[in-house]
Amino acid sequence: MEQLAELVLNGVSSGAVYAALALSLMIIYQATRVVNFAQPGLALIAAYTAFSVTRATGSYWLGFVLALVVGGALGVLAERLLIRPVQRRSELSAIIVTLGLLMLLQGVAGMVWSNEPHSFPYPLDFRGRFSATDAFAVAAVGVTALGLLLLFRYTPLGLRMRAAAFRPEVARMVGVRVGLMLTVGWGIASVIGALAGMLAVPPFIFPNVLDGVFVYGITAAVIGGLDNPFGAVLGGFTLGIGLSLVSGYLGPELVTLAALVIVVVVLSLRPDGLFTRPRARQV
Amino acid sequence: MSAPAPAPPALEVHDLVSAYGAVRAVDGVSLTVPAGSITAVLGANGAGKTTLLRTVSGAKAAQSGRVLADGVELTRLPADRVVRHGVAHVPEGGGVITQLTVEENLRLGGLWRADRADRVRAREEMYQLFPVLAERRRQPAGALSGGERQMLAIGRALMARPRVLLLDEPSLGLAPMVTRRLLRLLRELRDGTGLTVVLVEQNARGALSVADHGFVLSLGRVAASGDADRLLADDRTRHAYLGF
Amino acid sequence: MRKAPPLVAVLAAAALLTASCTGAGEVAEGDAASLDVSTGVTDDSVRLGTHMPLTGPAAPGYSQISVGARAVFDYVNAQGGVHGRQIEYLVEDDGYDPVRTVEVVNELVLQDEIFAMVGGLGTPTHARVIDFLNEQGVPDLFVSSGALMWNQPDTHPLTFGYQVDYTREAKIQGQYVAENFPDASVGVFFQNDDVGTDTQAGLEQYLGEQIVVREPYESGNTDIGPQVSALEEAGAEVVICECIPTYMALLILESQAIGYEPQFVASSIGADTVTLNGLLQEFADADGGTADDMLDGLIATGYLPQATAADDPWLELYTQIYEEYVPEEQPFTNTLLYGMVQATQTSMALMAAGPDLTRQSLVDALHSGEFNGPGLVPFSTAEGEHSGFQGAYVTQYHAGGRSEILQEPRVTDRETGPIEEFDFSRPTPDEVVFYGG
Amino acid sequence: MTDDTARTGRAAVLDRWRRSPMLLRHLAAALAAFLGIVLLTSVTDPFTNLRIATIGYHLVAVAGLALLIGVSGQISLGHGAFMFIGAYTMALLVIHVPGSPLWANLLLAIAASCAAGVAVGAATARLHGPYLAGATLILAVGLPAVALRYPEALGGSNGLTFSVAGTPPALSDTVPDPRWQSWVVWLAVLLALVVVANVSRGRLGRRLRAVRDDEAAAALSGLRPGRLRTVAFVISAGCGGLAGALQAYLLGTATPSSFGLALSLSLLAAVVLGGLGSLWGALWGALALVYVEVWGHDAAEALGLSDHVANNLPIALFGAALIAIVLLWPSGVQGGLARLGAAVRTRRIGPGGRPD
Repeated sequence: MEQLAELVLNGVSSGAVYAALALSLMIIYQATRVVNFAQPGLALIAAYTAFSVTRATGSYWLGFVLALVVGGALGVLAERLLIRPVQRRSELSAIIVTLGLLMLLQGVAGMVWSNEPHSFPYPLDFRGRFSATDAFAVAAVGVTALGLLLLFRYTPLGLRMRAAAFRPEVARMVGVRVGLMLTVGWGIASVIGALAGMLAVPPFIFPNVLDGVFVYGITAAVIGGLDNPFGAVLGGFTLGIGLSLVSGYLGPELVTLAALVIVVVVLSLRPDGLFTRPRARQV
Repeated sequence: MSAPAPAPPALEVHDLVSAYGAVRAVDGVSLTVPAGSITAVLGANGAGKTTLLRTVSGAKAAQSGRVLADGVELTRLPADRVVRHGVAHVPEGGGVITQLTVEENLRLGGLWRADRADRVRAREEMYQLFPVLAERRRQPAGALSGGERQMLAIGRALMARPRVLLLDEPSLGLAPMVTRRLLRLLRELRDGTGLTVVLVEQNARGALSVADHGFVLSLGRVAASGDADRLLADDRTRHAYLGF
Repeated sequence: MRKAPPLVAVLAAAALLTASCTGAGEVAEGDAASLDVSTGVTDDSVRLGTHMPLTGPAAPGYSQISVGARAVFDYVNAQGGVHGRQIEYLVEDDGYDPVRTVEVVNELVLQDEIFAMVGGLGTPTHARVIDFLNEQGVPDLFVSSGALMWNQPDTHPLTFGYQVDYTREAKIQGQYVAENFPDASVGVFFQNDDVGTDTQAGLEQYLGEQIVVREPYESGNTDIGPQVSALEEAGAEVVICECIPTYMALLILESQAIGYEPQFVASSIGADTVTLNGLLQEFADADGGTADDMLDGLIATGYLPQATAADDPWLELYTQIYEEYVPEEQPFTNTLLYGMVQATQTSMALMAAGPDLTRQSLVDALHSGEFNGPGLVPFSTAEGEHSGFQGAYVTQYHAGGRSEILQEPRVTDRETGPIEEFDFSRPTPDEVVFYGG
Repeated sequence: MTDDTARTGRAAVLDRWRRSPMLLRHLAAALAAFLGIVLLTSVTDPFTNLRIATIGYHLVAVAGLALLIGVSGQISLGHGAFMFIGAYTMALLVIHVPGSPLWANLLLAIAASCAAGVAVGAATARLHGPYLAGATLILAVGLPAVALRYPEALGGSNGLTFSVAGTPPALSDTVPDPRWQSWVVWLAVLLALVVVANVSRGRLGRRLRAVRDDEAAAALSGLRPGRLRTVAFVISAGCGGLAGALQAYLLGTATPSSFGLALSLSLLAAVVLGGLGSLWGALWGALALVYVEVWGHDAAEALGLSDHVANNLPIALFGAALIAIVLLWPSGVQGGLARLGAAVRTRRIGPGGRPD
């Protein structure tokens, strides 16, 4: 019984990270219909920025804030310079561009910071069954999801962003600056991605550190459904807890296989994810 | 200030050309729409009516030619700028965003305007104008019927308090009775607020019954134009282009 | 004449089809390649090659080895090289992916025409190329892995092991724990590949009943929370970590996180305290101590001197070389030192092979010569015994960088043979010839 | 012989060529290509032979994926998984049934991956967009873990080691192993490409394109989109399996870590880099997979860069190349070359040439 509780708690803290990444993927998908493979690359550069800043100044939180800023700025640049030119082309073009960006960023990170792992601090104390750091992660993700919900549901900006995502041409006709909205979407998503990176990286940072987390982030987004923030968050926690239980009871070698099984089962029952509302039939 | 120049027309189009690849869907169209009028743009399927509206509103880029509203050059502006100059476009089918609620759709129409209080006022006016929308304000727009969607689309466009309203086939797919109500409403709006309406229609008889003027397009060019009554009375034009 | 080329293709295709009717797995014994060649050797140079993960998920840590080796070769070259030959050292990145290992080793052997392979890294990776290297007659020196398969002189006469193999080292660990913690419950945390299986074969011999829990980890999955919980739950008072430094550090951190404080025992591959210190530098132990305090009391086995050891004549030399030839950002770690020692012993072998360098003369030199020196245990390259280092010592780390020898080096075999003390006089750098003419 | 008769002669040959049955045409082209490979490998050194063979098995994997994406419009991020299946099938057969001939092993590897393709294709036929991408992505990551689950049979994370028969004894004096292996690889690859080309140009290809372009219309005209998609998936899975089996044959290795996410994603990248819609595109993609890395390495060496920079230059270059190609040459290298070719031709014909 105690083991069960421990595994669940362990799953909750890794689930928070998956949820954050899933959120960021969801926003970009909602805004531009692109699955952003560059997300781990953007988050990686953000985290390395935090690493350098923290080493130089000794302040974790200064690094943290700058990581979010750099992450967001990179997202904005990526949208403007790379995604916009291919936006009107096939889904594949955008995937490939983001993939290329991922490779480029990982390569650049290796060039600048080397492939050796460096020590990377936790935001708060990491000790305890459910440590301050774990609580921070869960709270940060919860606040983010709630904030997104409020943003999308109740603010003019959110309304514009949704309109731009659903029907860009119509949105333009009612005065929405669609391009700006897409850029804002990428910016917000990349800030959240950077947050996910800051939560996922510790204790060590190296260029491939986010690869696995990213795969689970996509998995979480897919099983949760790319429709609303709660789907992504619930998908993240479901996956985190599920995989922790598999690792604890069945063995760590089965974790990736279990993720595959979960995806297959979920998608064969609900092809649009667990928490997507059944689609309104469009006439 | 010297003697006041005559007020410029609400909308002027000069030699407009708009193409899809090599196909010139609009091929040198010129027209003038007086302020406060209802103007019908008629023609068969594929005559270039929709492209004309889309090019005027900036949804599509023009190859050449000019578009002016109240004397202000709109030619190179994208759609989101054009609407800020008082030209609102209701696309074919209305373009309601089905995933948003009725109220969200409506609010969207006025969001670009800075005057918050007037945005709220405009919304209340729309609910008065279309009481059925008020009843269903919390429902997703996807749940509305065809006629209700048209009302929502028009209401959303009016939220911008435009001077010119471009309407693309509002009667498409609607029951005749609903269409008649819609057209009557346009007339009332024009009479009440001085709104200028450009109405693209395949239903020429219905459109001409409310319009002041009409233009007939054929293969991207203006084939005939004139007062609505005259066009209605002109058998040749009716038979050649309007099919009734 | 015009018809001829298509005919060739048809014939080739036909030959392929007929040939492909024989079993794909029925491998004919090829003739051994001649060793009386000096491929890759000129009057003033000798070309060596290696494959290591320099990028990708497995690169962390290992990429330091070639840096250390290169520094020693640079030093040797600066002293005039070996028999007047400058050592050229080609390092190919294989990303720890066997597919790429095969490709880069082919490139080294067939295109770059290296004289010998030195220190190819990894079990799954190097296992794919030992057949090829032996067929091609390329001496395959000092494989950077503790797997047992490098020591097979009958089937792979040109492959020479280097590290003390995982089973030997684990036997020495097992015996030490059994003797010094006779009543403790023991947990094993191991990498789920040959490191895990080979070490457990050794631990079993001494700790059979004492081991209460075995927890594997998959390299690449850094979430080891469930395993550490299981170790604690099983009440393991001694945890033997058969893992690489990253996972040693993760184990220490994760244990700290849940307030679990067993006695850790690390094997040589994971006990690089400088690297561990670097990995843990941002973290403090429960009492607010530094990373160094977290490592305090760590017991480890080893066969090379520790990078932090004092009063070691070889380390004095290596420190000099480090300061002169290693780029600034690289810390002086055990891993770096590992590459240095490997390169030193390679240079010793090249010196022993004499001025008329052929592959045969190198193999003969390896079989007849002694290559003791930097290592603290005897090193075997004798005919019929290509195992490399023969045993290990046990040490304990104390915060502040001091390592204390708990048990002098002992040797054993990889089967069930006894663990024995031995008589060994370790030569100093002055007594060893690894450059000159 | 005057210019004119030469031209009519060539036209006649071309005409006859176009009218001959498609399969025959493709077989003849494959034979010509095989001849080219035999010649090429005969004049190059063993290491280049090996590289040529490496390009071969990458080519068939890329071509299979290109068929799936270009013709049926589905995106798979998990094609490495099928290579995994092919490689392990080959490995297990070589180890446990050493008497089984190579062609039988290859066929069995294809069969095994096709079977997996049926399962995956049927499961994913209903998925679209990101859901298909996510599901195939996790397939690429998850499936190789099977090897970890059954370490006795599949070798765990260290994978399987084995040796494969080289040049037959009769030829072993004249043909070095790598050359022989590259012939075997390319023969199998070219035969598979004939199948792919026939499918893509033939009736099945037309139907697949119809479903890709307008699913509803295709369904109305009596096609069954779900089933057609699955068929496309199976064919491309078979290509992946063959590629994996050939890799195992060539390199004597099957290890889970070789079939990770990076492999699947680079296959996809190669498809786009080369250009969809033609086998030439697949060839450019396969070449890029092998050579961008090599060039990056050489460039780093030539520039004398520091270790960190040099080690990471190839991957950064590949990423940058990918972005540049998609932005500048949307239809890939093949599309870009075709455009260049057309430009050159019109210039040669001059302004008097026939207008479009």
